[in-house]
Amino acid sequence: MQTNDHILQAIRIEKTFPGTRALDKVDFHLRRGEVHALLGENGAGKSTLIKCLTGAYRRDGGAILLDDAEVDPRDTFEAQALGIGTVYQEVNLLPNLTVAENLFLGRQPRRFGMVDARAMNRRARDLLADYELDIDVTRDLASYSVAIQQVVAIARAVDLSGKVLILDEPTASLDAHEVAMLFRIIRRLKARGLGIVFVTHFLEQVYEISDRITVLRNGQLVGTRETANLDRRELIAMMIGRELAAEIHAPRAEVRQGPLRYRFRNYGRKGRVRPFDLDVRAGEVVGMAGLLGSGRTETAELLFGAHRADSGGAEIDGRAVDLASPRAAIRHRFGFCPEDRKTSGIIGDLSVRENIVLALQARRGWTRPISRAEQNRLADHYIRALDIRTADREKPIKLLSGGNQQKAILARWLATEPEFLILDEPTRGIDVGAHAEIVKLIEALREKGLSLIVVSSEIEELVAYSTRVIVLRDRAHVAELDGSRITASEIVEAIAATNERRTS
Amino acid sequence: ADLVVGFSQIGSESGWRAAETTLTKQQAEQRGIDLKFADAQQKQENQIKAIRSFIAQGVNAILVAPVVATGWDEVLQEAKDAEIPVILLDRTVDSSNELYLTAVTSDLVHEGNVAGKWLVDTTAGKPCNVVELQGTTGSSPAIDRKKGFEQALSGHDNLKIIRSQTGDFTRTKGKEVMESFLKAEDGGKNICALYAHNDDMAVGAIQAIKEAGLKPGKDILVVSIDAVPDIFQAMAAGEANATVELTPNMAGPAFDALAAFQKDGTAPPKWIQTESKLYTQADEPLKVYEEKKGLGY
Amino acid sequence: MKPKYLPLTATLVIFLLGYALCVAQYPNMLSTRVIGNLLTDNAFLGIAAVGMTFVIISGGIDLSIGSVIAFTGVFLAVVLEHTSIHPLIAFAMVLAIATLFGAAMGAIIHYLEMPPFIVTLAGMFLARGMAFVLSIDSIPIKHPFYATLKALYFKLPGGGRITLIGGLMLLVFAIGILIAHRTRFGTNVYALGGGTATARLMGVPVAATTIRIYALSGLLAGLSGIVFSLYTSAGYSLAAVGVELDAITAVVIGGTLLTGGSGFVAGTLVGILIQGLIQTYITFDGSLSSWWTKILIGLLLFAFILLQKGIIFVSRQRQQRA
Amino acid sequence: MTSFLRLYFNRLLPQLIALGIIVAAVSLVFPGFLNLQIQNGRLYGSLIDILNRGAPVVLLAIGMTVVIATKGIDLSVGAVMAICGATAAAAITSGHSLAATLLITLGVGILCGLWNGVLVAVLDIQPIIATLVLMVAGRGVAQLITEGAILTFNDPDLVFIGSGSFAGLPMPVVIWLIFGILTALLVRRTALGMLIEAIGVNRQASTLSGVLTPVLLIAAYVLSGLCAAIAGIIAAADIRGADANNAGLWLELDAILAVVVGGTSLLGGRFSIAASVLGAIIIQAINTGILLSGFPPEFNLIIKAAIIVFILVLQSPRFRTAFAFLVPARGARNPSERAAK
Ligand SMILES: Nc1ncnc2c1ncn2[C@@H]1O[C@H](COP(=O)(O)OP(=O)(O)OP(=O)(O)O)[C@@H](O)[C@H]1O
Ligand SMILES: Nc1ncnc2c1ncn2[C@@H]1O[C@H](COP(=O)(O)OP(=O)(O)OP(=O)(O)O)[C@@H](O)[C@H]1O
Ligand SMILES: [Mg+2]
Ligand SMILES: [Mg+2]
Repeated sequence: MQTNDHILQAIRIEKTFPGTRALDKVDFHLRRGEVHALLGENGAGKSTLIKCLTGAYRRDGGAILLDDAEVDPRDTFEAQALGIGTVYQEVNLLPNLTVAENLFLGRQPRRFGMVDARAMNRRARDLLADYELDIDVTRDLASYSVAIQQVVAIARAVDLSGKVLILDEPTASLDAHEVAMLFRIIRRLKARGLGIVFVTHFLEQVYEISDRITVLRNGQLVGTRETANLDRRELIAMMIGRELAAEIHAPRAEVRQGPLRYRFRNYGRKGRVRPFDLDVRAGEVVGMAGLLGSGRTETAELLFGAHRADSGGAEIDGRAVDLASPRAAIRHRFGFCPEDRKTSGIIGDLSVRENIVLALQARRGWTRPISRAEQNRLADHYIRALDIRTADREKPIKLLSGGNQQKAILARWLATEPEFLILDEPTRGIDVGAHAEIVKLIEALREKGLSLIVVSSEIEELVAYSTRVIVLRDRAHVAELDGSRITASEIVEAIAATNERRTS
Repeated sequence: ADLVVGFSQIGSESGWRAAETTLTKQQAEQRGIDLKFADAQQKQENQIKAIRSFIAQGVNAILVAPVVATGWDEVLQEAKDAEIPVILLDRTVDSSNELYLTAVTSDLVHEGNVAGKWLVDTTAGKPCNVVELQGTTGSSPAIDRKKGFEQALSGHDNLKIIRSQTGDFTRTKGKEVMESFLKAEDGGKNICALYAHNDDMAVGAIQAIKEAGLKPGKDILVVSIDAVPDIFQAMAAGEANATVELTPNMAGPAFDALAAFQKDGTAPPKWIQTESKLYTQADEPLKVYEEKKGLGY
Repeated sequence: MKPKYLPLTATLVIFLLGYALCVAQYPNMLSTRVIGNLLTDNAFLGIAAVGMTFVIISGGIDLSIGSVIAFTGVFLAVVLEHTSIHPLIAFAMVLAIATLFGAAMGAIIHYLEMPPFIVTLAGMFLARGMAFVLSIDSIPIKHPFYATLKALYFKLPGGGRITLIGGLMLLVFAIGILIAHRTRFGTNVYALGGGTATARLMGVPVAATTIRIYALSGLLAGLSGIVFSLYTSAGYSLAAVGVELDAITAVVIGGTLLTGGSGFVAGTLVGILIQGLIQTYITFDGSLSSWWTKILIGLLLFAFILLQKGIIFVSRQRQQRA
Repeated sequence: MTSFLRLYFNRLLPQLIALGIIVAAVSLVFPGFLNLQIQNGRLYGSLIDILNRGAPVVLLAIGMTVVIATKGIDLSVGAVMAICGATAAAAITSGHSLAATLLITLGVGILCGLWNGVLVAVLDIQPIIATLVLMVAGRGVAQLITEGAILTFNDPDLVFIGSGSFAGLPMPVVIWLIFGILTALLVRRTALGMLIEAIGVNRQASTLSGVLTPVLLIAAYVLSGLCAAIAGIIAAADIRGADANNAGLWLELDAILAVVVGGTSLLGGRFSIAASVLGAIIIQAINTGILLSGFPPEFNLIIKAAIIVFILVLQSPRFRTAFAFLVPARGARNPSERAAK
């Protein structure tokens, strides 16, 4: 193998966090003009490796070679200057700056020493035009959806990457259309000879776009293979260290549904969700499908009382209830895993244990503390049951990898033994193994008689566990599929059909 | 119709100052003067602002109790340009005396001097270690009262200031600092007299002395300045020995001078000095207390 | 209108409303004298508040400015009193010291990862302590150059004046606005306020920016100290106590969030004017005792904040409806 | 249990070391510093003075800790102290019994806290500004009660609170010890502590988890008001008078400093009441040390600033990792990584 077709090489990278050996002498070689998938379970060390490459973390050992010359970026600024553009895992842009400022931060066009805002905005618009995004670039980034933010982050990184582009789970909050667009851009960059590192948990995407695959497990390099020579089963085995029983579930047997328990009539809130009717039975999983920004999250928040409904009413078991606040909803045994786990999910500085017991404790009230022994028991139970990868239960949750944080929040609600569980994108950023486990878990909860509402952008997944699927568009419920009509193509068609109606 | 007079007061940092405000208002009312009162909350910039807005309002005269001596030239000049007479109360400024009508003040150095003289006379040559409670570091009463006291003591080698700390003019700090003086000087056995820059600190210190098991007024002589009512109670109880009066009635003479000036242009002397009267236990402290009690201290 | 301009507009509306009310009661308040005074009297506060605005937008706070103002004044007075150094050189010296002082605090905040509140609190003690050590007396500055500077003003019809320092404040605000919105540094300040960790990942030079922000605040506090010494022709170690709180209040009334990341330098100017207006109103009224003055200032502050909240709330609602 | 104690000890270790250094330094300058004797049936000495004089700041720091844990700050405590001192003096001089006086005063403190809490939790005003309103207006209210004068009283029972002694300790010390222990038990033996920390770290996520955020926020400010009330009573009783102008002046800064010296982050979250109490004692030790040292008062501020910077540098996460061998770094984290996450 010639060395000079390697654009970026990482040699025996080491990184240790207190209690965790995040990277153990990992080698990673990126060729010119290839898309290289970096895979592994949650907490395998992918993000850590990337951060070591770009100087966001100081590595404890090892060397980095860019174009065969040793480099040592001390911070991301230097990495950018070297031509390494990166999209980090969480949407890492500044919500308080405008879209244009985010795109050109640190390299704004200047005239007479002053930032030339007009030129900057024009260039920002041009840049985003490549991504079929026609938005007002002078507005704050925060006013756009996560998806748009993600596209902006990608556009910025691409624009910055002269040699190497690193994408850490860029597609987690994108829908199919946007993913296709991203892939078009990646292919174009690849043709220009850039090296592209691509982290994702969607294996379909790996096979669609990548040339080679490197797999990490528990901070160690498992191996690097040509994508063409690695079949899916083998890849999963490399990632999780064992064979996965059945990755996608066979269509389940006809489920027996319980009694109708939750009735929402004409439920809605001005400016957020158009009033809708919704009935949920015990032992039912209602999937919610729709394009980005179609109002799924807002529906979920409304049902949980995070926003108060201003029309219609809710009934549980035939009795009218007022879901005015999350507390009220929790009293009726609701649970809610929010979509944005960083801002509305985790309590970063608190330990995994405290994060798990929080909701249960809040429901019991402050005067009836859960004893430490009981907390430990609960935490250990769920850490085991959901396979949360953490050094110990006292680790601050913010130090866990993204997927493990998600599982801990799920554990928080399971600990309250809910009867009505609302999950907003529960599998976002979760590895294949855990993905399968969560799908299994949803099934198991349904069989236990829970009612679930699951918002997901992964249609395959919705098909796998939903007993009914609701399709949203423009903040309104527009279609409902059940029984045999729950298939990927039917759902896609329902979304598309409504789309056509929009254009006509 | 009425005479409108603006009064820029420093603030309300002590009981003495409250009494001065009360008396000024009383005096104005007696004379039918419409008094515009502005509290500067201890800030010179606020006083300057207040004087400027008095000028903008077109008052007939301005009273100022300046928080510091420096920095008044410009605003006083503006008042002069607007032909509004300015009278200084309680403290002077270092501007040219052309710029104001008169100053009604006591002499801070003199006050310290009176207190020092009393101590010199009382100790009559016996060796005596003095501890000093200073006012707020940097404030002009603290600087001048220290200076005057030291002047009085100079040449009397029997008197030595062994410790000097700031008590910020407050009772709490006076008590706290005295406690540490007592600890530092052999439980207080080493201290013969206390000089406090104001009565409030003295009152606090007296409590500290008592709590340390000593008798203030006997084991440790107490002399302070201001003559607020509470110190007379202490004197009546034999716990304080002497205080130097700083009268809160500065406005009376000021208004008189103003009236004379406006009637026929009689220019008052540039400095109307108030008396710095010494009170001791011999001056019927209880009677003085009753007199002063109602003045808003 | 863009939602981010709402707080700024709300503040401006409130100021104009308040001013109109004052004028209705005291017609004299419309005079150019009052307007000139509003600028001159608040010049030092305004200049310091510009620095504070940058600090707060970046998510920090600077409690040291009042002490730095006092230190600057005492330093100038001592130098001009005891040496024959020309004031302009003394100005340069003291600005350099104040800037270095700020930079040092910024460096401690960044490199030792200590909260700005505490670092600058220590800075506040230290700067005032230094002033005490230089001199506890208030020292007049009699240098003729001061007189020259003070004689520079622009006369308005009606007896009001735009003085040198009032003009300087406006200039500093203008430059501040340019820096905030038209330089890379300015954007970096906002970026820090949006989240230090994210800003670092996006390649913002966090260390340099933090240090520069506090250096800028120090520099402006120094400049404010010079203005204050011009204003009072003296140096005094007890001067400008609590100015930091006034500055913070002005910044916040001006619509800047203390959590950082959003705000406007121009808003701070309106905040300063609102505070000045409250004070002027109270002096014009002139019937309040010391205590009622304090209570009223507090209540008016509260009323302004409530009004601002109200205006923002109502227009948000309306925007959502639309 | 022993491991629990060890953890606790480790948490307080930096503060204990800092205190030790200061005490050692002061006793070098002033040898009598460590002397303790019994006088009039109570302990007497500089060390006791520190505990006694530190009482107001300790009390304020207790309330401030909880407020800061919710990611707030309470600038009004000094003014509330003044209000409550004035209330107590006014009540006792107008003939109310001690019990009634205390009840009224504590009630006023709670009311002040309620006001702050409502501003922060319900009207959603930023804590610094919300409490600034009461900081400015509160001192005016206090002066309104006393009319600017020092309202003196001689009620022996009330005076006892300030300068009496119980079990050989000055009353203020007894009060803050009991109150501190009660508060610590209240937050740690119930779930309050954890819920408050959760709010401080992530208010939105806590609300979504069903935590009663507004009520707890208000409760934090109420506690702070209550602490200020007790501190105000002690300060007034100590000098037998309510000094509305100066009582508690700038003490809010000392209280915040105490909390930070105690190692609680101003960004909210994890807190320790014991550590804040230690922080307050450290600050008082500095103050008393300066008084005993006999330096001219011009140097007070510089000395204080220097010592504070020194302590904070000792505590700063960077320094701690650099000198991890000095301080047993149980649970210590890598700071740069923490910041980068
Ligand atoms: N700042 C940190 N301090 C301590 N431990 C950390 C820190 N960051 C990451 N870790 C730990 O290092 C390991 C690797 O984490 P990393 O984020 O690299 O995983 P990942 O492969 O990106 O996972 P995911 O797919 O969930 O994003 C995890 O065990 C995590 O808990
Ligand atoms: N393309 C877009 N342009 C402008 N605003 C958008 C767009 N997409 C979403 N939004 C806004 O972002 C918010 C997202 O809505 P919501 O979270 O309910 O949608 P969702 O279906 O859950 O989508 P997501 O998968 O992004 O969570 C809405 O307020 C919407 O107005
Ligand atoms: Mg990751
Ligand atoms: Mg969503």
